[in-house]
Amino acid sequence: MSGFDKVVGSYEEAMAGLEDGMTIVAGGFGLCGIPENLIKEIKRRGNRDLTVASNNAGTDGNGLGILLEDRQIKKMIASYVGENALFEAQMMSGELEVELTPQGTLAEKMRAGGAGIPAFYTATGYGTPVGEGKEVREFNGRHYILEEAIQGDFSIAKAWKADRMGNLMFRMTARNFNPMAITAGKIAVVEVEEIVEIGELDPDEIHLPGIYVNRLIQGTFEKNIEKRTVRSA
Amino acid sequence: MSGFDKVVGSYEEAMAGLEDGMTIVAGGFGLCGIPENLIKEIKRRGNRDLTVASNNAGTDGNGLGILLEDRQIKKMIASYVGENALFEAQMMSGELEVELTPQGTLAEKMRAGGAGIPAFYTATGYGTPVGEGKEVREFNGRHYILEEAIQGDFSIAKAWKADRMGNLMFRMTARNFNPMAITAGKIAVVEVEEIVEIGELDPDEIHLPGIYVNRLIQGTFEKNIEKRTVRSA
Amino acid sequence: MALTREQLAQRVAQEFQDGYYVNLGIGIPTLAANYIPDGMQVMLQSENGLLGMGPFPLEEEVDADLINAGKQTVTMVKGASIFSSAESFAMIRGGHVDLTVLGAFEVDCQGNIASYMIPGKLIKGMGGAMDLVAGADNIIVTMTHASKHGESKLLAECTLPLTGKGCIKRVLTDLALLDIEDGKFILRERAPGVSVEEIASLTAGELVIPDNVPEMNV
Amino acid sequence: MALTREQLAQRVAQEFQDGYYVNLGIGIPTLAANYIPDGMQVMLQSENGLLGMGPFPLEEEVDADLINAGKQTVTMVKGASIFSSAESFAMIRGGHVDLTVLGAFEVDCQGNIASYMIPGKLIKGMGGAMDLVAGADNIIVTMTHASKHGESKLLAECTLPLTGKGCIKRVLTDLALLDIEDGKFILRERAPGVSVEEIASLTAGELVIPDNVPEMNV
Repeated sequence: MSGFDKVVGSYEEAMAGLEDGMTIVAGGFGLCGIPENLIKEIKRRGNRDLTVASNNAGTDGNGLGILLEDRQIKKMIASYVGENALFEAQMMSGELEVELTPQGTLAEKMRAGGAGIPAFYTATGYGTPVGEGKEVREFNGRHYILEEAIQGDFSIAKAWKADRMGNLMFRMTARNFNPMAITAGKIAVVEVEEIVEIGELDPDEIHLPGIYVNRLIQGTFEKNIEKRTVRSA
Repeated sequence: MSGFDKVVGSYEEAMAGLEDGMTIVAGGFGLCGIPENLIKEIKRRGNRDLTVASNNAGTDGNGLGILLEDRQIKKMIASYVGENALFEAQMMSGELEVELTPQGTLAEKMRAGGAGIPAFYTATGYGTPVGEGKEVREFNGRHYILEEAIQGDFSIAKAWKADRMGNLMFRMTARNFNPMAITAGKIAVVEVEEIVEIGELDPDEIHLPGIYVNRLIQGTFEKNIEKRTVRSA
Repeated sequence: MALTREQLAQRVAQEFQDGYYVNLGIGIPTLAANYIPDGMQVMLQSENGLLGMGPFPLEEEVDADLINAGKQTVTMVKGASIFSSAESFAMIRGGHVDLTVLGAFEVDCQGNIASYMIPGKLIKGMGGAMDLVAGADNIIVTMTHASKHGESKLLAECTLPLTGKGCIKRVLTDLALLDIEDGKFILRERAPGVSVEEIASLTAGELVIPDNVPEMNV
Repeated sequence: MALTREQLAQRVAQEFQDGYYVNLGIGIPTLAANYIPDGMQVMLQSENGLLGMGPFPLEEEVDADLINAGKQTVTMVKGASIFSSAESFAMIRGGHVDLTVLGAFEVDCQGNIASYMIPGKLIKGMGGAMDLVAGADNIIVTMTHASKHGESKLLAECTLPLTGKGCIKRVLTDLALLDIEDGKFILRERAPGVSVEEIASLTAGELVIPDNVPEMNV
């Protein structure tokens, strides 16, 4: 089964081959379900001029935010970047290029990148700055814009459980962008909370088949919460 | 919870409103996971001039094949129709219009129909009869053709388990086209083997959320097998 | 009197129907969940991949893996389902959500909405708002009618970058409920104690005032 | 001697590598699963929504809900996963399957393939074949080299409606293994006992014959 054993021995090995200037597609929503240790490893490696497609850019000191500290990211493709002062400063100063992309379009661009769909039409963004310079076409009397797929040299993502073949299950809203991000990278690296034996996952309950996963590692997670909001009993 | 209770009392009620000339998007692959009782109800209703999008057209006497007996189908959109002599005869004679569509393109067209994507590009079918008359465009040096979404007045599909809200789970390869077919119909009718109480299905294990389902009915199924193939012990 | 946040939320909740799947934006829209009428059930969609969002968790229920689109910790109700972001926006873009409620900086009488960016000042991003306004047939925008300086936010033409074009048909402000039809605002309801004249004076876009403009029931 | 079906399947299996995800078409390609070398594992993809297809079931294991793309009852191996048809073809179209093996009526030295339709005679449909040939980088076409009447099926230009254009790089026939490069067939291996001359006489498209054309190891 060696050929299907996706488990790597270390985070160094997990991100081996990442080079300056590469494009990374990342899973996670806010700080929920982010591949936090893979991001730390990218910081440790010190790769620069990265393009990162991710819904958010983390927060100051958390998630992708830590890659901004050393100016490792040249360009972000994201839908929402409002939680991060350093991000805003770098964007305003022009150090950081930002391609604001509607959340659903971003998710669909990642899915398309993994699914051999080079481009698709969507009404989202028509008539707005997002649509500028993009082809507009009418279908059934409505206007749509053409959006192209996103692919990455690497994907980084976080899942809950995996078997050694890389079959994945996610947990609650930590699923978010992770499945699509994984499919869109040439080398898909996934960190998980638990690796189980092959055959332990019910084939009907696997959220993403291992065919998309190249490297798998078990980690421990801080799981920081951006907005802890509770009610009283 | 009445507003979310999708369960209807009879197959008559399940297909109420289906009219001559309407378009139906159907789940199933071969005879696996087909909405067999909903198809029987359509035969009983006797609607004519139907357009049906389904991967296959059943077999003689089974599945959608029974709608051919009374010439209820005007047009089939399918990828493979080789199991059905009556189908072939009606197609050859010109009584039945057939739009042969590659299997993956058909699945994606149904998904697009449900997902607000009016059209997408795919390499599938470029340079073949499927590509004739369709726009060709190059992305990154490769040729793709433009394919448009499929939507139906009705979807008919089969799932394994549901709760009364229409949250669905499928079983093994009976999943196939069913999830996408359901999303592509204005009125989505699903028959299942078992209806459980709300809250019994784990939110992480639901294959298709009930938001896509309009009518739900519990049925009993023949589950005919096209090619029973066994090995000896 | 201008509506309070709570009254705005109450009025939004009057648009709910039993069996509605609803996406509520951050802020006042989210508050509307507190005013779902007795005996009615709506399922709340959170675009990060949850249908069937429940109340905030008790302290001991908090789970970092269960948040809403505003990144707040939440719970799930019975019948909830979880899905990916691609599936979530398939649902939204495909028009399967019955009602969407979200905030805005400006709307205009062409149905345009600006809600995500103030050039040079605020660039947080559109998040899911562009998909929501493009995907939904039934949208209510909640906003203040005018700025603190008395400048109308209901314009003849939006001045800020658009979130969506020609997609808004109903606006609820702290002063009024208005529909948008044929390039005009139609005044449907007044906040209690607010005069038609005051609303007219604070509405920059063309306004149609029907003979009878009832007070809201809040 | 022309290869038997079993020998064709054996030769196909030599293309497998440990850890390959493979889609095998109906017929001879499917037989190749019987010749996976010891100590090697491949996962079989069935385009109706199964990755990790196992052998045919025992009589008592037969389940109508578990079939392959040829509609035969099958089983699952450990590590199998189930998914929808849209996901299955996302996988195929996106190039995630390592090797695809399928049959054909004709191929030509431009890499075109015709496999789904004989006008006026046979119109069964393309099923997943068009997606498979468009999506895979690594495809082997298995077919007989010529018709029963001795007409070549390896042509300068396909005569039947195409399944895919310019996508085939390797063809295994009952007589030979050939690559397609720069508009030519390159003869790589001969079936045991089959002469280069026989292969050349039955290949209508331009054929390049290297100095050394070894016999297949089957």
